[in-house]
Formats: sequence, structure tokens, C-alpha cells
Amino acid sequence: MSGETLFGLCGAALVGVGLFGVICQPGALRKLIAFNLLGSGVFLLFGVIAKRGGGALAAAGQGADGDPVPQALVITGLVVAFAATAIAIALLRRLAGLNDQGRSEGEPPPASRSRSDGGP
Amino acid sequence: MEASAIPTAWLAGLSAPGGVLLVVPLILPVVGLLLGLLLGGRRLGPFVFVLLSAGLAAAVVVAAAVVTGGEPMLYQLGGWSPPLGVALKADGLSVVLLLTSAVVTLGVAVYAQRDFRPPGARETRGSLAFWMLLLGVWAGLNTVALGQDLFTLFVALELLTFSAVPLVSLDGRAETLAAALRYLLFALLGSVLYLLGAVLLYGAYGTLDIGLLAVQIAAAHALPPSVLAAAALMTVGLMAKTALVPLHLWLPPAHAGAPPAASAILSALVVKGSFFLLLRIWFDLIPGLLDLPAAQALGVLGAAAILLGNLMALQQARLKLLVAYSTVAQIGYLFLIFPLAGTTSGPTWALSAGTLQVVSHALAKGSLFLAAGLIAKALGHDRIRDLAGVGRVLPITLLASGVAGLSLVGIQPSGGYLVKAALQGAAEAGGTWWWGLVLDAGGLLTAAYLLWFIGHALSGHGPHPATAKAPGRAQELVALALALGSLLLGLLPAQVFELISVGRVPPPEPIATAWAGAFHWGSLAAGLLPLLVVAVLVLAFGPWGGRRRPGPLGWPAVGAAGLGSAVGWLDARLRCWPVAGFSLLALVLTLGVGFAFGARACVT
Amino acid sequence: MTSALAVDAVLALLIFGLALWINAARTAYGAALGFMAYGLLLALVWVRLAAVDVALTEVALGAGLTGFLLLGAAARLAPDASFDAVGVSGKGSRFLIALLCAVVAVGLAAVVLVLPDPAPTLAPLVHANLARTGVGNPVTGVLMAHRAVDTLLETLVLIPALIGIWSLSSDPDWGGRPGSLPDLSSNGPLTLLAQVLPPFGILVAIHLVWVGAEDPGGKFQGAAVLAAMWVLVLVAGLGRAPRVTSQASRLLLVLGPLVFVGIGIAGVWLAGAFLAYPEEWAKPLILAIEAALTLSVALVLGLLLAGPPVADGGGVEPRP
Amino acid sequence: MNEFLLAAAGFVLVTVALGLIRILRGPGDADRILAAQLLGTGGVAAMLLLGVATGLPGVTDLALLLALLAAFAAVAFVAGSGRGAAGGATPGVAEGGTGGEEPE
Repeated sequence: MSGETLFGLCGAALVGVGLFGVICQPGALRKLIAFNLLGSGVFLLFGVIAKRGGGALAAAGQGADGDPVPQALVITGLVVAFAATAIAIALLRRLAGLNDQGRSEGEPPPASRSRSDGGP
Repeated sequence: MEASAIPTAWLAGLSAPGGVLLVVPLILPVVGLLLGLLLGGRRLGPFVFVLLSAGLAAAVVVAAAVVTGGEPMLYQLGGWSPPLGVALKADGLSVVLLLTSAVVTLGVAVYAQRDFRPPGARETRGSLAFWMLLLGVWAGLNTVALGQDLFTLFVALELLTFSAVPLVSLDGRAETLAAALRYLLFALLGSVLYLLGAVLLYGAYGTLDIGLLAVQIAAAHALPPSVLAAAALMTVGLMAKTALVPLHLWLPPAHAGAPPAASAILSALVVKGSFFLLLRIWFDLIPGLLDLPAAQALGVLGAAAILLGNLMALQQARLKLLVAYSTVAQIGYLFLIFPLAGTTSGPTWALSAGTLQVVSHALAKGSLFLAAGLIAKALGHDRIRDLAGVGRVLPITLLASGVAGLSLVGIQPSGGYLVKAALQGAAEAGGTWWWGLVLDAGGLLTAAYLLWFIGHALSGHGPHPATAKAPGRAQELVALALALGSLLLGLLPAQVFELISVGRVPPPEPIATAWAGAFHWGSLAAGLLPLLVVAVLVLAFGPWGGRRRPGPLGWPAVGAAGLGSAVGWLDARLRCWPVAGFSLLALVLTLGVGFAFGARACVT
Repeated sequence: MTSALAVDAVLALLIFGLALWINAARTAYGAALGFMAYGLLLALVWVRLAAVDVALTEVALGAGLTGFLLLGAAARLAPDASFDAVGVSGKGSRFLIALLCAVVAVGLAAVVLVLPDPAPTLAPLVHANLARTGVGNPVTGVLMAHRAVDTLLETLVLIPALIGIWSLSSDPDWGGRPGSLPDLSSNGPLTLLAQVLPPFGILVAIHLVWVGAEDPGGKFQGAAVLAAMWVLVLVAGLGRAPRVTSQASRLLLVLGPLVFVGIGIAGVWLAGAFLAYPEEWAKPLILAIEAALTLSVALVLGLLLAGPPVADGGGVEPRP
Repeated sequence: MNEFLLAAAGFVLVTVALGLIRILRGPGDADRILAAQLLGTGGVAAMLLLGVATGLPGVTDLALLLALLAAFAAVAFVAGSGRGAAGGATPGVAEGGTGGEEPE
């Protein structure tokens, strides 16, 4: 068993853990963290594929340690994932702010809020 | 395994010098997004309008070039050929999406000039956000239409999602924020699954270019596990983004809560972006999937969507929710083409029907959401039971709704009719008559809820017209124009329909001859007859009676009410997050295992 | 080789265990903390996978900025600010879902294990064509030349994302300054840190962008460092984020992508294709685009962290 | 030589893992912040060892970046536990840090 295989298995496991979290976590923030785990699992698999591709070359003495194409794509993917996280957090904070406002003004809480009271 | 040798030569032969034309639809929205941010304020709306007009012109030119050339146009960005570089490709399918998105976006842009113009000289939140996000959606769609690289398409999908989600919550109410958050999280889940599929394909073949991948996959003796797993993951991920039942949890609140112009774009175009990628995967990337029994599963889900969406639409008390659930149902029609593609008529025929449904629904649903917005604005609410009097205040709007409805129901000569005729024909040819049954039931249910709404709007007892606010005439005319476009699709010259088969194996029976003479007075009458029956039924249940009745259709039967509440319960269950998540996982596994067994059966 | 494998095994186990812990954490705050540590470990894995460029991005964006966002949100959100508790799954259904997830993960692992060997790869093709791009770092070559359109679209994606966040303000607040960052201006040590650290940060950022042409590094990593330093200054109250209507900040926002598109369009005439560079000019042009993009991306990332505008524009979150 | 460096990296990693427990379990915010700093330092050390062992270019830059961002992470902790303008190094801070807790 090589290091790449090990990390490949790890990536697959992270996908599983992330999927479970996105589906089963009670709050949106926890879902979002789990989504980031899921994404990192996918990126890790891509990194393993890059290493496998480059590893063969390095063994042949061509000096490439990894396939640069997946690596470049993972960098792009990380930036996109960050933007997604930022939007989700902004939405979440705005929603929480509105709910707080509604509570302090003595209004009945909006629908989305009353549903959330049954938390774990 | 030298990945570069075969494909480069193959592609070089296809790339035409005029291909730089393809860059224009890509650059226009990009430049628009950048300059629009600098422009801001009052000038942004007119600027977007001018840009979209130019975009429509560019799309028309590309379409003309593809049609006259008779083969797909290819362009290699940066002069690098795939697999190293990224290619753009315009075949008939891309051209149709380019044109549809340009037309609908332009219509919405005309409509929105009034709603999203800052009142004073200062820029407002809504105006900047709406116009910029509209450009973002357009940029995403154009890239989806032309992209030929799975990762570029991923970025385009995210561009689409990031632009669409804030459109949902533009009015800032807590419900719409919650809907937007739910939409975002589920859409992100969908994109990750799609990306995972792309990663596996890269691991198997060392390229992400659809053309190169298709060549190598087709050359394989049997579909390897990585391709099957990638197909399952990408299909389910894109289904989640397209909101196919049972993954539709986010759609009704998101589409019903957005401002009307945004709803029109979301329902008409955004869900089509991810569906379009599904078409690319199933028809271009791995056409072998269509022969597997698992393709039936997509059709079954489509049928479920038609029934569930229509039954739910029938029960809605609010017009915008009714229209949103109608979208859930209409998405179902899109997925009926997958089981029918393997029949004798061939995949190109099914693909044509699907593409036509994309166009027809985009126009009709865009119109219907715009009309619903005008009604809600005039009355200050959109409760269907209190719509009385709208017919007198907004005759053009109501006419637009009616015309759009004809297309959704599938009456001659609308695009919806052609879609249903094509699907019926394919179903009969393949001996699978039950798909036809679903189509008929769907049409009747659609007719029922649209008549229910129009009947209420036409009834006379209501607020005096003078109390309602008058809408902009241009806004009403846009809604009508889109609806008429959808209705008159069936009267287009036959050659237009051949556009879709550019770059594909032509079907045994040319599309043009089948659809050229589609319009008959006889079949119009045959289509209208059941409609009349439904009308009488709706009439009997009484929007004109003025009495409030408990059930959606009034008194009729405890049975109907029971069915209604059962469907409502089912829908509410399915739209719970854990249940939808469970469905998603179950679908991934079912499709994956189904593909694997099907592929093995094919080989042996 | 055995100790290498042992290190890899320790890393893989640590990461998997930490992911499990993050999912099981009692509080969102704890989970966010765990996620920051997770990013650090992941960076180590990227080094083991010979992807230093990715490791840099992971440290700067994945662990640094994302962690900052998550921690801030976890600390500020009311404990029950979950939108979706409806239908929270019971024990039985959680078990069922966990089972399905495990099956998906095992299936995925099986698929990864049977991927073809030797692995198909574009590495030789990239290396053969690297000279034509003028840069020595293959990852930068891929990002800026071979797949320039992805990079262009990606920087573009950040703009609707930012507009989306800005759109989450209320109408009267439009024209204000971003207000989601915490205000720690009364914290003495932090003020000192915010005065001392940014100069170093700026140097590191410039270094990363500059060496990115030949060695691991590049605009995204540099921009993330710049954004982190800027946020530090904002949090310490030593500076204020620009108003959302500020024309200067908008100009800076679109500068990088505009330069990119402009050079790309010029490529149609000068090099025969959109997003192509004339061969002898490739390196200076790529460096120019990288420099402009660094500034724009840094500003976008910082503004994404700073959140929607609030009316008084003090950079202080309105107290509930 | 490489074997030795890798073994050392492994040892540092195990140390880091022990520190991790402190971050995750707390109990106080101060414990967490200090443990996180330890994690940062350990990470830098492990990174350098791994980098030298595998002979990759750019790993020193990575360690530099990590050291820089460890300071930023500390700010994130403080900001996270500070609860807005009312923050500051007061005993109330620790209480605020548990503000993210979900109801049991």
C-alpha cells in the first residue's frame, strides 16, 4: 500500500463523513462546515489522482512530482468553495439578525424561526 | 496510454477559422459584469438592455453560422487544443440554449426596467443587485451552452448558482432568506457530486474535454466502473440542481418568494442550465447509458414529478406557488426523454423533444411568472380565491396567462403540443403506452389549475378596478410576447427544427417532415375537447359561485380531498431535508448499481 | 519508505478522526475550531502529495479565511439559529443515512482503487508546452495559459458572490460600509499586532506572487494573505472598509479581470486566439495579469469577509 | 537521513495530535488559543521536516505563510470569543466564547 492509496481511501471516507454531515446536521452552519469537509474529500481525491499521474513520471526520471492540471483545478475549486461559504454565512447571519429583531420587537417569530425551535 | 495523439488531430480537423465568433457570447456578459459594476445607478438597466440586445444578435449570428455550416463550430481558447487547453463548441443544442436564454433574459430585462430603476439619482440596493445578478445568470448560461470542458462547466454552474441564490432573497424577507439558504446548500451539494464525477473521469482518462472523453469511452469494450460511478454522481448532482422530484425541496419556496422578474429567470432558465449539462452527459459524453435499463428510472422520476407537481399546483392557494409547482411538473417532462431515447426513433428524436420542451417551457413559464407578478402588484396579494376582478383591470396580462397556459397544457399549435406529440409518438413506437397516459393526465391536471386561476380572475365580483394599481403597458406586452412565442413555436418553418440535429446522427424520420405539418384543425379540436370537459368541471366547482368552499375543487368528493391531502403530506415529507438527503443518497446508489448491472448484462 | 508510509498513515488517521470529531462536536464553535486545525493537517497532506501550490492555497484560504468566517459566525449566531430543524432526523433514520453514506464511501474507495495503472496524466504534455507559456511553475502555466478561461471565470464568479452578499443589506443601509467584522479596536495587544504584522504580510504576499511564476505560489495565495492582513487592520479599527458605492473600490475590484479580458481580446489579433499570448511577450503579460488580479482578488476576498453594508458604517456590528 | 527526518515529522505530528485534544475539549478559551498556537508551531515544524525530506521547492514559503497565518488565526479566536464591541480581555469573554453552543 502506498501513501497515495492511503490518502485516496481517506478522501473517499471524508466524502462519506461530509455527506452525512450535510444531510443530518441540525443547523445550517453545521451543514456548511460539513459541506467544506465533503469538498475537501473531493479535492483530496483529485490530488491523489494528480500524484498518481505524476508519480509514474517521477519514477521514469522526468522530474514531475504531480500532474499540475488537477492541482491548478483544485486551487480554482478552493476559491469557489470559499465564495460559497461566504455567501451562505452572510445569508445565515442576515436571517439570524432578522429573527432577533422580530423577537426583540415582540412580534411573533417568522415561520422559519418557529420551525427551528424544535432543535436537537 | 498517450492521451494526446489521437484527439488533437481529430479536433484540428473540426476547428473552423470562423470559430472566434463563439467567443462573443462568452465575453459580452463578462464585460457587462465588470463595466456594470462601475456604471451602477440609473444607467445600469438601459446598459444591460443594450448588452442583451447585442447578445441576442450574437446568438442569432452563431445560429446562422451553425445552420449554414451544417456542422458544429469549435474554438480552442488560447490556441491550446484539448486535452491541455479548453475548447468551446456550438452545436445545435448549444445554439438553442444561447437563443432561448438571450430572448427570455431580454424580455425580463424589458419588464424589469420599471421595477428596478432607482427612483432618484442615487443607486439602490435592489437595482444594482438585480441587474448584476441577471448578467451573472446570463454569463453562466452562455458558458454552459458553449463549454466543452467538464471543469469549465463546473465553474459555469457555480456562476449560475451564485447569481441565482441572491435573486431569491432580493426582497429580504425572512422566508425568502431561508428559501435562498436552503437552495444554496442543496445546490452546493449537487455541484460537489458533479465535480466528484468529473474528478473520477479525469482519473480514468486524463482529460476533461467532453469530445475526447466521448471518443475514449466509446472505444472501451465495456463501460469501466469509474465511468459508471461518475455518471451516477453527476446525474444525481445535476438532478438536485434541476429540482427533479424527489430532490425538489428547494424549488417551490425559492421560485415563489423571489421578485417576479427573478422568478421568471429562475424558473425559465436557471434550472435548464443544469438540465442542459445532463443532456450533454447522457447524449454526448456517455451515450451508452441510454441503452441501460437505468434510463427508465429517470423517466419514472419524471412521471412522478409530473403527477406530484400538478396535483400540488392544484391545491395551492397562492398564484406564485401554483406557478412554482407547475415548474416542478414541467421539469418532469424533460426527464421523460431518457427512457424514450432508446426506442426506434433514436436519441436525436428524443433530444429534439427535450430541447423543444426547454424552449417552450422557458417562454411559457417566463410569461406566467411575469403575469403573476403583475397581478400580485396590482392587487397587493396573490391569493387565487380573491382574484376576482383582475380580468377587467389587467386584460392583457390575463390573456398572456391564458396563452402561456395553452402551451403548458399542450394545445395546438404550441411548443408544448409538439413536445407531447413527440413523446407520445416515441412511447407508442416503443410499445410503452404508459408514458402516454402520464402525459394525458398531466395535461388535464395542468388545464384544471390554470382554468381554476383564470376562472377566478375572470369572475366579476371583486374590488373595483380603480382601486388596483395599473401596471406598465410594456410589462404586460412582454408577458404576452413571451406567451405568444411559446404558442407559435409549432408554426415555425420546418427547417428550424432540424437545427437541433446539427452534429448528430439524424433520426430515421426527419424531424422537419414530422413536425412541418403538425398543425391540423382536427387535432386542435381533439386537443380542446378534454379541455372543455375540464372547464365544465372547474366551472361546476365554482369560481363564479362566489361561495367559499373547503377543498381545492370545491365540494366534489371526499376522495379528491383525501387524495389532495395525501399528496400534500407526501410532498411535505419529501421536502424535509433529511428525507431529500436520503433520496439523494439512495438515487446515487440505485443508479450506480443499476448502471453496473446493466453494463454487465450488455456485455454478456 | 516505511517511515514515509507511517507518516502518511498517521496523517490520514488524524484527518479522518478530526473530520468525525467535527461532525460530532457538541457546538458549532467547536466544529469551526476543529475545521481550522483540519485545514492545517490537510496542508500537510498536500505537501505529501507534492502539491505545494495547493498546500499554500489550503493554508491561506481553506484554513485561514474560511476558518475566520466559520468561527465568527459560530460565535455570533444565536445558538438555535438553525433554519432547518424541521424534520430533524430521529436516531433510526440517522443510522440509515449513515449506512448509505458508508456504502457510498466504500463504493467510491473501490472505484478509486481500480483506476487505471499507470495513471493517465497530462503532466508530460504540460511540461512539453511549458516553455511556450514563459513561466516555470507548471501550475501557474496551467492556470494562466492552458486553462486561462477557468481562471478568468473563477475571478468573475467572485463578483456575483460579492453582489449577493451586498444584496443582504436593507435598503436604507445601501451606501454604507460593510459591517459584519467584529470590532476589537479596544483590544490593545491586537492593535499592536495589526500594526506589526501587515508589513510582513504584504512582503510575503508580494513574494508569493512573484515567485509564483517559477516556484509554488501565485495570485490566489498572495491575494488571500493580503486579504487576511487587511481584515486584521479592519478588525483592529486601524482602517475602515470602503463604502459599497465607492467608485475607487469598484474600479479596483474589476481592474484585474478587465486587464485579463483586455489582454485576452488583444490576443485574438496578436496571437491568433482569445486568451492567447504572443510567445515572446507571454511572461510579462502573465505577470501583469497576475499583479492586477492579486489586487482585485485580495479586495474581493476581504469584502466577502466584511459582509453586507450597514448604515452608520462604523464597521461595528449592530447590537441585537 | 530522509528516514530520520520523516520519523521526526511523524513524532511532531503525534505531539500535535495530543495538542489537538486541548483545542477541541477546551475547557477554557485560553487553553484553546494556546493549544492552537502550539498546533501552528508544530505544523510549521512538521511542514519543514517533510519538505526537506521530500526535497520539494517552496516548502519554506509554506512554513512562512503558516507562521504568518497562525497569528491571524489567533485574531480569529479572539474575535470569535469577543462577541463584538463588548469584547476585550475580560472574564466575560470566556462566557461569550460558548455563545455558539447549541441547546442540548
